[in-house]
Amino acid sequence: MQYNWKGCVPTVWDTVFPYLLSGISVGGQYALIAIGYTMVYGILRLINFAHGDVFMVAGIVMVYIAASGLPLWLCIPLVLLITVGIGFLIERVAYKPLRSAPRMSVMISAIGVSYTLQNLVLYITGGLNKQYPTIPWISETVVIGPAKTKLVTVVTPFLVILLVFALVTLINKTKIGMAMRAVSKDFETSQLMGIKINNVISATFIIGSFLAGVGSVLYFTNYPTVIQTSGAMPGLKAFVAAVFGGIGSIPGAVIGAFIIGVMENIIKGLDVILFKAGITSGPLGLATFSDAFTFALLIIILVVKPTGLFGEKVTDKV
Amino acid sequence: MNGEQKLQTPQEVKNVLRLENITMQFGGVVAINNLSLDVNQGEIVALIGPNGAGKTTAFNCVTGVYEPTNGKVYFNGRVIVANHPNGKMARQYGGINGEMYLKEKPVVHTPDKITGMGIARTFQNIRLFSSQTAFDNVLIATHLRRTSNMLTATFRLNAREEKRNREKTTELLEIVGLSDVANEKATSLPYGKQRRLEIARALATGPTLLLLDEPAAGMNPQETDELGEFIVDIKNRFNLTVFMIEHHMNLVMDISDRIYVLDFGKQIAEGTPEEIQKNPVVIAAYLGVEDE
Amino acid sequence: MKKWIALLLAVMMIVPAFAFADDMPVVKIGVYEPASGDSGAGGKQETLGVQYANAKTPTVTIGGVEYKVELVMADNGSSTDKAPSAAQQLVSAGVSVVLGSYGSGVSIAGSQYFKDANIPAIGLTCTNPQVTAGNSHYFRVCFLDPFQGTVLANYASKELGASTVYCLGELGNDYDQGLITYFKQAFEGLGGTVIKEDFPTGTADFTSYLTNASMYSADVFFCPVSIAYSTQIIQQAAAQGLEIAILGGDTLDSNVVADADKGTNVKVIITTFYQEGANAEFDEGFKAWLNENPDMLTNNGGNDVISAVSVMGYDGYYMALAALQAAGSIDGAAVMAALPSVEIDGVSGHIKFDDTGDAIRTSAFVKTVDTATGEWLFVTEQTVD
Amino acid sequence: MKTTKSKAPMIVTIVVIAAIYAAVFIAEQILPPTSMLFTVLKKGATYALVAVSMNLLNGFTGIFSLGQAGFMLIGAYVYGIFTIPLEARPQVYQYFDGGLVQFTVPLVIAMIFSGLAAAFFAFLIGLPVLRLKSDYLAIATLGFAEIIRAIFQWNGLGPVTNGSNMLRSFPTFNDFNITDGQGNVTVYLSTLVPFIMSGVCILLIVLLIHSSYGRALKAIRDDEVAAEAMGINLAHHKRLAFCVSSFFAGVGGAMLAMYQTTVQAKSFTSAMTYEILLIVVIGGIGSVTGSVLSSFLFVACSEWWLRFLDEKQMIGDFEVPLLRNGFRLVVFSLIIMIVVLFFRRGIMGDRELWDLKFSGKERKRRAKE
Repeated sequence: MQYNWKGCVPTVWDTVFPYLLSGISVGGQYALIAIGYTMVYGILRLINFAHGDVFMVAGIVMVYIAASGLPLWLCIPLVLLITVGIGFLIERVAYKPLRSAPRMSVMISAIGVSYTLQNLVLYITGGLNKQYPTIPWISETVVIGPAKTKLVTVVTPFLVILLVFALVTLINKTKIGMAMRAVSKDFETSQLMGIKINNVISATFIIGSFLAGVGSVLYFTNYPTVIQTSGAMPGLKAFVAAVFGGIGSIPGAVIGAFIIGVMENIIKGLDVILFKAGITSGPLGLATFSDAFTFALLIIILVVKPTGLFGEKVTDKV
Repeated sequence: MNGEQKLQTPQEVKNVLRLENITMQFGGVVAINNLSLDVNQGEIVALIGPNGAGKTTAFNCVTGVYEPTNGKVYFNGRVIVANHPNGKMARQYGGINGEMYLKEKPVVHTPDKITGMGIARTFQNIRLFSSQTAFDNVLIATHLRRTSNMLTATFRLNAREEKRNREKTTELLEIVGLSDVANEKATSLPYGKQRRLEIARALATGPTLLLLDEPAAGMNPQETDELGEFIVDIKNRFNLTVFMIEHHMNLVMDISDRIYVLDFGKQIAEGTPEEIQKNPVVIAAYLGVEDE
Repeated sequence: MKKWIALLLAVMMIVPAFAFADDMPVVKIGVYEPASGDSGAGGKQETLGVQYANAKTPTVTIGGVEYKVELVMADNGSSTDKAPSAAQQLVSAGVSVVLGSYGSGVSIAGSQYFKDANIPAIGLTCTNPQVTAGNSHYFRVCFLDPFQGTVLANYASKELGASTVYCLGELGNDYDQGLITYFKQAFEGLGGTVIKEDFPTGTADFTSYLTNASMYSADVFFCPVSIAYSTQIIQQAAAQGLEIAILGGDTLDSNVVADADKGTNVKVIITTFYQEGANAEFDEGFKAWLNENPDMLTNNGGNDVISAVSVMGYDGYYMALAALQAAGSIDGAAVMAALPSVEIDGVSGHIKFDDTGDAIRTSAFVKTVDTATGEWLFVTEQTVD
Repeated sequence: MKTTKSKAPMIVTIVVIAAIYAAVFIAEQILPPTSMLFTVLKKGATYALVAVSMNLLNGFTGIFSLGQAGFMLIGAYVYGIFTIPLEARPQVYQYFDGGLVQFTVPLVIAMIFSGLAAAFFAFLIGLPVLRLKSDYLAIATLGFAEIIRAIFQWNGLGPVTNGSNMLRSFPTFNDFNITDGQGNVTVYLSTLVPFIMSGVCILLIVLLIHSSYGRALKAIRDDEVAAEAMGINLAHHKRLAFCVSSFFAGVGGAMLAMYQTTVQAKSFTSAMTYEILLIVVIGGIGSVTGSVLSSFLFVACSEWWLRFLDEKQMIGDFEVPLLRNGFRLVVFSLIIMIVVLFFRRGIMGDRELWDLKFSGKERKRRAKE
């Protein structure tokens, strides 16, 4: 089939740039969620299936708090505080009692929490999409090169790098950070060494939820609709990112998230890019596989290099 | 195979297991360093050494749990494990006379294959199937020599085989003296009985070589003595060769034909119990320090 | 203890639920609509029309006996896997006729259950031809997608002067895919070019699809998707400064969509069944009713702008009453037999079924959003020759 | 079985099951066919099979797989593709010129095809992913299910899968009713037949579990290293369990298609897998009886008994607070969390119907233990 293309775009860069921009933005938001996954996994060896839903709940809480008429500068800290509280509570209620249970039980509990949070939000919202409040400044439209976008797109990567820097400093320089590193190396021994395991785990969940809260503000400013299932896909993708980067490694999770975000958007635009590059003569419908691609990547990574880009190899003792 | 071996005269020495230049490295830690040893038909050979000397690692290399960094394992004259590093590490492991193993293909078998060849083992930290009864623990091990496939097993077309396996299991439990607890959960048994059950389970796979990893651990002297008799008894009854790791020196000196001593992954001595008892190196490194 | 609980549960399984009888005999009308999920907002607005009609006319005389009309609601969750149990719920409640659903997919998914139980169903806004084709029990009061697709294609080509249209639909959504297919047929028939892409369910990030549209140099962005996705698309289009018009089908006719477009530069054009102002009496009554019931106002998206789907719900209810009267019985089979010959003068025009059970409709309203006020503006009434 | 020497529990079990089947048959003849009871029984029977197949993996082999929805999807589609009557195809595949497949096969064959197709995909995906450790395996299989969903919705495969549009018009449970010439039903079988289908499949799984292979799988669950040392080929047996489980998940998918009357890839989400997982957990990981019981309980609660929570309820003049759309699911998830946290063994633990002691004497003896 011949297509009648009007206009022409001069360079490959101009074609690819808008997708890169979208990818970096969404990648940064995935990164903030992925850190929560990777830290919890590093310490508890648990895939916290509910983490994506904590992210979604942060969005819903924002919707309701903003609707109550509080000024926005007060809303955001309040949302972060509540999100942190929810993360803390989930750990205490659903994971702590299962500390000595088999890993499968804890994972099932995590799935249960995810199910509960989604249903709770479904009940509260009545199953309808909620409009995320507009946050001034970062919602403004800016023009970068050939693309037009919200300012949040540009802010996100910088904010992510800043937060990761702060987090790495926290982990390397403070006492609680040292305790975290110890616990993630050897759970039992650090317990014997007098580290208050429960405090460390709580701290992990608090940090993870805080970052998920920040991520939710950025994410929903870009894509301003919240529904009970809003957290599921970003959550899964952030998890894939964490695995990709090597689970347990914070820089790994961040780099993995940026890669996933960019790749996903490139796939969405691949038909266009291939066409513009003169490789194909018409659309192939590849955008259909934008989500599937992420999971295919996950399976490939797990099979080829299960430890991810930056993960450490662990040998089981017989 | 058993019938064939019975024909051999006791004087004839036939090699059953040979380790050749086995080295096992975990990261930078060398757990076994160039270990070579032989176990011959009908012998009871003990591998001793202080904790962390690499004894269990040696077992794991033989049974396919670990892939050694370098070296070969022969079973009845056939190579069952072989690996040689390439690249920079190759120079470090130059082979017997310094020449490199060039272009030799590594031989890797999963543990079940090696068990299938006739090597059965027990574990230092007992690994019974916790949710199963003592009877089922042994019965599971008979699965290896099955002739049925999944479909015939599902549709119960293998009734005769199933019956035979159950009879064999009953017999084995009787031999190890656990008939009365056959229907108890394996993990609810006392320690000594669990050890015996592990041996019965290993025997159910139909081995010619039995690897025992600290079979007397946690036993009192009387139990240990009984165990020694028991090991000799099953060795004769099933025409086995036994290779064992043990810390109880009385047991080792009583029943072993030969002993290998390992320290920090290296073999430091080899010989009959009398020789080992007199060996100054062993006394210095092991017996002198750690009296049991 | 455990045994007793088990026994109790077993008893509960066998004993059917008790029904409480009223003085007046009751005829039940099933409302098979999504109250949650992607189409929840639309389903609720459609239900509002039915509820308003029911509030206005709560009784009906059938065969000389006055019956109280009871609405039985079942939430199909906008999803084809929840649809069967919702449909079955209506069937076991003993409804005489079913209204709904918003969304063609769930309508098709529930269809077999109504058929097996000999209960007729009246589709209100499900426009996919598959809903009624080959069925004698499914009727519908709205127009069909082949018609709507043609109207939209004509409008895009003639009024908007488009030669390339970028179409975006949800993967696995019968409505989106069907309407795009018909649009494509019609538009290519007019000599235009159509590029079609799909997004997976649950997508929130449409920025790259919008980029695709401009990369393909499309003149129109056609996205007949559910309200949940269309609001996202419009807002992201605004942020990206999309200069071409967004074209949509009847699903976009909602004040939620209009609100999303308020204050932006994105031009949104849709086809729909009804334009506010066409029937002043209905408009006033409906608005007054909404404002009296805060719950209902919330279900309408927080304000009293009338959505066309509510009108269709209203007309559907009267169609059902007319059928019940014509049948002279509350038996589903009798109502089904009576339906083909029923005609009413509804708010959305005269409704009469053709041989497949579809209302004969010859025109659609084209509306656009006034971005300053967030209200729907009437553009034209489009017919197809 | 062999641990309890007497045959009595076995006989009691058979009698109980026979009684249930008889009760289903009789209930179907005397109760109105529109009763919610039958919906629950049909869906319950379907879910029971899927839950038991998942239990075979998660409970008996110790492989934590979350790919169940994907395999059900394959099964449902294969069933649909091979059974839609030829005359209905132009209608169903209206955007794809009637589709590519232009023949049908008998229903039972189609169901076996469903299972085989699912097992085949399981074999393919099993080659790489079964080597992974528990939680990685879980996430990889979850991802696999998502990929399968996208592939089946892809327009490029439209002539076979009908792309984004649903498959319908294939034989459903109601087609099992025996009718006279006028189309009036004389014998209702629409609930009994799914019970038989599901029952036969579950019986096969139970037979497998109690065979030498089943013992090997349980050994793998208890201790992989020891199992391997006892000569059990891990890769082979895990793959076997994975394929068998997927086979029955595929058959379950075909049954789900019959229950739903339509098939659409979109509805086979990870939420469906989670639902089945929760059924397995509530029933007791490692108990077939538990999975079956909890399937019926779960379906009955979600489709029937707890429905009233979604609507306004009046007791006299008092309006019960909190009740509105969605409340049922909240209550439901709280129940599930309570089970997961406080009754971790579920309804049955790892016991089966035939392990239950029916005489008081024996129960007392057990209580003493």
